[in-house]
Amino acid sequence: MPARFKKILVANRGEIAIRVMRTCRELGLSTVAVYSEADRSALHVRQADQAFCVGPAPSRESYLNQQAILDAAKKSGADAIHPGYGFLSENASFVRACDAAGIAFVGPPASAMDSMGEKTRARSHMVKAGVPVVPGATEPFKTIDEARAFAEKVGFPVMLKAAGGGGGKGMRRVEKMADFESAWRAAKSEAMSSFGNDAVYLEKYLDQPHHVEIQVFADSSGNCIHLNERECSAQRRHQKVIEETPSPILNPELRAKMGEVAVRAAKSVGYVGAGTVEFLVDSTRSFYFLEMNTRLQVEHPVTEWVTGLDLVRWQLDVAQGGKLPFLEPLAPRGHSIEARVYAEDPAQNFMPSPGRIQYLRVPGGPNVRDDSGVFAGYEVPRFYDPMISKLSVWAPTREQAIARLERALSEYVVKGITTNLRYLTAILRHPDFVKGDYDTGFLARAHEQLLGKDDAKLTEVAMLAAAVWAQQQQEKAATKIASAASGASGSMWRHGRRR
Amino acid sequence: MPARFKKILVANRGEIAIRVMRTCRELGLSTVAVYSEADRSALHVRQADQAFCVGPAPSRESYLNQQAILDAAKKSGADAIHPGYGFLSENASFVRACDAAGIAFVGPPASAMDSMGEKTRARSHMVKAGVPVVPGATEPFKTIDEARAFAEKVGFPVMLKAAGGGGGKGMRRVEKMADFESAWRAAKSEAMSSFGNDAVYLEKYLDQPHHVEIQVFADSSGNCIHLNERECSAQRRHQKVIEETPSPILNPELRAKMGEVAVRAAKSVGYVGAGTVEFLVDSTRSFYFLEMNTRLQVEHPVTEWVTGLDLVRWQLDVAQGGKLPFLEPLAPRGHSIEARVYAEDPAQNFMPSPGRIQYLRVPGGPNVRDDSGVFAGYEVPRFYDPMISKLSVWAPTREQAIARLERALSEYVVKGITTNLRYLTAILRHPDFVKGDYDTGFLARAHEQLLGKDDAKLTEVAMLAAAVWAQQQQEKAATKIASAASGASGSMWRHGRRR
Amino acid sequence: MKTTRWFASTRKGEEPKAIDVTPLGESRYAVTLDGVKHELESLVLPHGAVSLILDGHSYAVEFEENQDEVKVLVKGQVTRVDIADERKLRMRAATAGFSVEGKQTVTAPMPGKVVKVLVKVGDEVKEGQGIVVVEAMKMENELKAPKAGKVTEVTAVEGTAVENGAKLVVIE
Amino acid sequence: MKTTRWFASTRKGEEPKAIDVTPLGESRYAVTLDGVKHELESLVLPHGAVSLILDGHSYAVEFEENQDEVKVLVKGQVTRVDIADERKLRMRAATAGFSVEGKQTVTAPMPGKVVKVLVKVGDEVKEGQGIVVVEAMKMENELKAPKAGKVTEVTAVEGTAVENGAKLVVIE
Repeated sequence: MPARFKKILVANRGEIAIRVMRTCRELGLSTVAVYSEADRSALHVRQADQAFCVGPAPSRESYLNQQAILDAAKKSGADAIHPGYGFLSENASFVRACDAAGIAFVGPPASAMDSMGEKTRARSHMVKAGVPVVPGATEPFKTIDEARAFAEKVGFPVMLKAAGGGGGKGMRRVEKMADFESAWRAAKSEAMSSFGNDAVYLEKYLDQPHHVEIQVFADSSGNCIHLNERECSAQRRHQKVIEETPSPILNPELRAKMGEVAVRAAKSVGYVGAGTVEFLVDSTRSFYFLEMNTRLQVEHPVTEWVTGLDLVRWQLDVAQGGKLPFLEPLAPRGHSIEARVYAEDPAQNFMPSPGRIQYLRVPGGPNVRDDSGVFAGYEVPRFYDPMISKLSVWAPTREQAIARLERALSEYVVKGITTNLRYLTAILRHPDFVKGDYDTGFLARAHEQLLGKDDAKLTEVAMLAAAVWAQQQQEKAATKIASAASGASGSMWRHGRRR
Repeated sequence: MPARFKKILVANRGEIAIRVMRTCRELGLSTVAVYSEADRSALHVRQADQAFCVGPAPSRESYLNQQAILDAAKKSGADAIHPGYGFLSENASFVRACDAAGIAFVGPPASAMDSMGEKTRARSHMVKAGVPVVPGATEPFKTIDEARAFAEKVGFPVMLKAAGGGGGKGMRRVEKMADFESAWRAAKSEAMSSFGNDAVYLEKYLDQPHHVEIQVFADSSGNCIHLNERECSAQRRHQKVIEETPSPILNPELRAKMGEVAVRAAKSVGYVGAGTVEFLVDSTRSFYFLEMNTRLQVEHPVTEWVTGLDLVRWQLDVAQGGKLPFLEPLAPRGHSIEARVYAEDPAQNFMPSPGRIQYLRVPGGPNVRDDSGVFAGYEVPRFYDPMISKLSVWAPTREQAIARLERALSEYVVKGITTNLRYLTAILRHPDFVKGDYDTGFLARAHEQLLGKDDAKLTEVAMLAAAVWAQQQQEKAATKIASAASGASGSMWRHGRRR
Repeated sequence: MKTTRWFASTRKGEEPKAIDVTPLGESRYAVTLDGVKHELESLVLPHGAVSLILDGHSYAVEFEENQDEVKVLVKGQVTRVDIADERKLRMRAATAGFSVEGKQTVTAPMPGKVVKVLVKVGDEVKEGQGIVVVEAMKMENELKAPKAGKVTEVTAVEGTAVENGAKLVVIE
Repeated sequence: MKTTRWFASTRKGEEPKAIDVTPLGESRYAVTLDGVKHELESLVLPHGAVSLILDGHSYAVEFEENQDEVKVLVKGQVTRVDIADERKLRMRAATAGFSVEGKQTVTAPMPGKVVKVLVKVGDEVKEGQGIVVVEAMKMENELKAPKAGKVTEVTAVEGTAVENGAKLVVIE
């Protein structure tokens, strides 16, 4: 494919659409946005050079609407489609549709996606390639009874998982048979709404493992390298909250070993492009293949920080037939941590809090990166993922990176909606996190501590502030009445007094 | 000084006060802000843990008021004062006052400042140390006649310069004797208001040299290293607008040579802390000592980008007696460029445009850094420097860094005041800048080109947008009248109709 | 200057504390709480935030008003302060005990879709028991019973969209 | 739907161009300029910016209104558009030529301090000649004569503060 891309359609929304468009702009490529009716006012629509509506708010009818997206690509004359993450990014049928339409898909070939995208098929492939996997089912269940029988066999706790995609969606841990039905139903319904595919399988639930993943990159000439790991054990409801690299539990030997296995996994399916091989690491530092995400990962910025690379630029290069510029692993430089800022209320069981952002101030200064898809005045819609920003930092050491991220979080101001900003700060200050010794059970175990106790001094400040604030409201009202009585400030206030 | 600092007073305002406080917060140090009456609502007041008013708006009465600042330091119990740049940062008498009060000054000792701070004395010192200097006066002039006679002798054009400080303030190029008096008056008055010292001297004006400066760092144990150069030739009215590192005109040999001379210059005056040795480089790549700035430089972020260091952290370490962590020069990694965002109108001869920022959206994404002291809703006061932000980027190559900075500038939205954002973009796109071949005369020569011509397509878009906008205003008014007539939306609109 | 007494409490049922506020001009006030007098300067910024300087200490404060309650955000901590003057306090005392007893209505805390209704009229529920599952932003959220009691009314219908504040279930 | 004709010009004295605007509902309009018809969707965002989609092309637009003129910011370009409907255009034609002739007043373009007054009453000045130096934000700014003529009035006083728009010098 020696012809160079000129125009890229980004088949996504929110921060990842903005992220991809940023690199496109730096490369001098035109961008095309697609948007649902609920996203007409979204930032990615304005950021793009062209924009097409692809359907109503529900993602099934818009961001998962393959035909509408291909139509927009044809209408705009786009050379390629970048799928971001989620939505159609791991949908092999969409890759085939792009191929058929003569539009490049920025991602792996459909065959590699087939092998890895369906999680159960991936497991069989890995077993064949000699990659260690977590004990579990090799294919989705046709009926709940089949699933129940299997769960009985491997023994509780088990993990129900969507076969069609990752990112914590359609995943449910089940402790006992009594909970099986509701978890099954929830997993299937989330799987359907997230991936358009409600196939669900299950695995033995490893007790409090670490979640460590390896970033891999392959070109179409058969070269494949890894770009180190990301530690993603700070999860709640299987949703990553904080990610970092290097992982505090890896040493160079384990990194090299896991990297080698990840590259072998990718090569075994003829992988091309950016991909992530996720592993569970247990307390003996044995590691098991969990799944491969065949697209750009949410947490890719931490890898960019310590390697100095632009992974989206690499994706576009490789999609145009370019070769990887080097093939030796790159030692990580310094340390990077990312925190996901969500529109949600940690104190209310992380209830999402859509609504209008009344005021926004984003942190800045040395080595702070904000990847966001929102703006002051934006109404966070209730139809999509509640993540509003990824805040990441770099520093020479892990200790300094934690301090820097804490500092950056303290500068973040989001008014109008509830966010998890304070909860994120609490994680960074928790002794287990500071020590670097936390597994996937950490956030659940530490939940009450992370919600935190009020500081008595700040409570006093708040009371004094509120009293003076009430006083000022009263003074303002009095001034209005006084000036209305004297007629000084026009007829509006006279009117106001009577209300 | 083995006792560790616990509390730092930042004797400055705006972005540099924020910059210093960020590092303090990361180090767990408390911060104390000082502010003038015009700055009560400024961001640095809120960012600090404590805040004290030090006088009325004019800097002479507040930010240059040594006694008020020392009083605030004593009252708050600060261990040290960080002066930022400008204001008292190069004032040896203030350093002595701090010493007398037992408060550490984060900067060089008064003796080194004496040697370098007074620009004419610095020149004599450098000549002794074997450092090449630009031909000119060795001390300030007592009278204008003396200055006139000297100008006559070295020959026009000459450069009038404030002896008491740098940063382009109190500097005037004079072409011919007829212009001498007004330039003299302007230089002296700016020098007084900027540095509290109206002493002025003059140098031969080199024709269109490059302005290249070397960052140096020295500890109190006599160690001194350089941290590479910054290219600062993109200047207007001797005010830097865009800075980058590495300089496109340096090779490793010249870098090493200039670095060695800069270190020699610093050592010759017993320098301690962060400093910058400014050189003019002519077309034969000969270089001349211009002056030494004995403080943190505005454009230090580009050095931080390519070295991975936090220079403010280093300043604080060294001020507590810490030794430099390494002594070998550090090869620059990748490329960094900074653009200064000003509240000014390039089309109106760069007239400052103070006023309220109605809306603000700051760029984000990979390797973009915004150092700003403003926020949405802030009123940029008319008393101080009109710089509202420094936007800097990093990329592996110069070409990519330019593309990234252009991309970031395109995301910057500042409503309510006029800024130079478009002018900055025009500089980045100018062929001479792209080639990396620009001297200190570049911006003046290219001025008309940089103001740019309107794009016919965008003008058409603007006309169509304006027509529809007018239509929408009309529709809105009609709706109001209609609903007022029906009484639907309350009495306010009935009132409105009559106005 | 005239001193006004305000009453502030941060927890339901807590005895309110008296705060005396005396204006000193230009956004400055003398405030007394628990017998300690402070000087407080409270500058309201254009976007509604407040820059507070309390005895030389600086705080960036954000307010959100919600009926009688003010949400105060300081250094990441959200404190809900119930603030009242004397007149209001007396009025409240007169109407106290009005809504503590009686039925509890479970409402939709956010717009979304009812995925599952887990109770029917007549069921006895325990405090904290799951009642309704609402899907919003691709996550399912289980609403729990605010108190033990009997379900007297079920308005939620599976598969339907609900707006913020919509009544779902009543428990008595 | 009803079509309205608007007149837009971007330069003083330029013949205004006609733009026909027909509402299509939901912020969408058919617009015709120079005989070419476009489809334009103009969504006004809460902070006053507009997201424009013109024949599928997306533009982030900011507006600032200034008397008769609208400042339109698109992709970094500021275009001052004078926009009028037919009634307004006719009114303007009637009053045209009103302020083109006659005296020119040099006013302070921003608040600051008068540092130097370079002319006195009776001086003949050339267009572009320096008249008054105003200091603001630590920079000195020289105001120049907008046209050649005679100085008839000098209100500026050295060393005094001036507000935005203050009269400094009159030239006839």
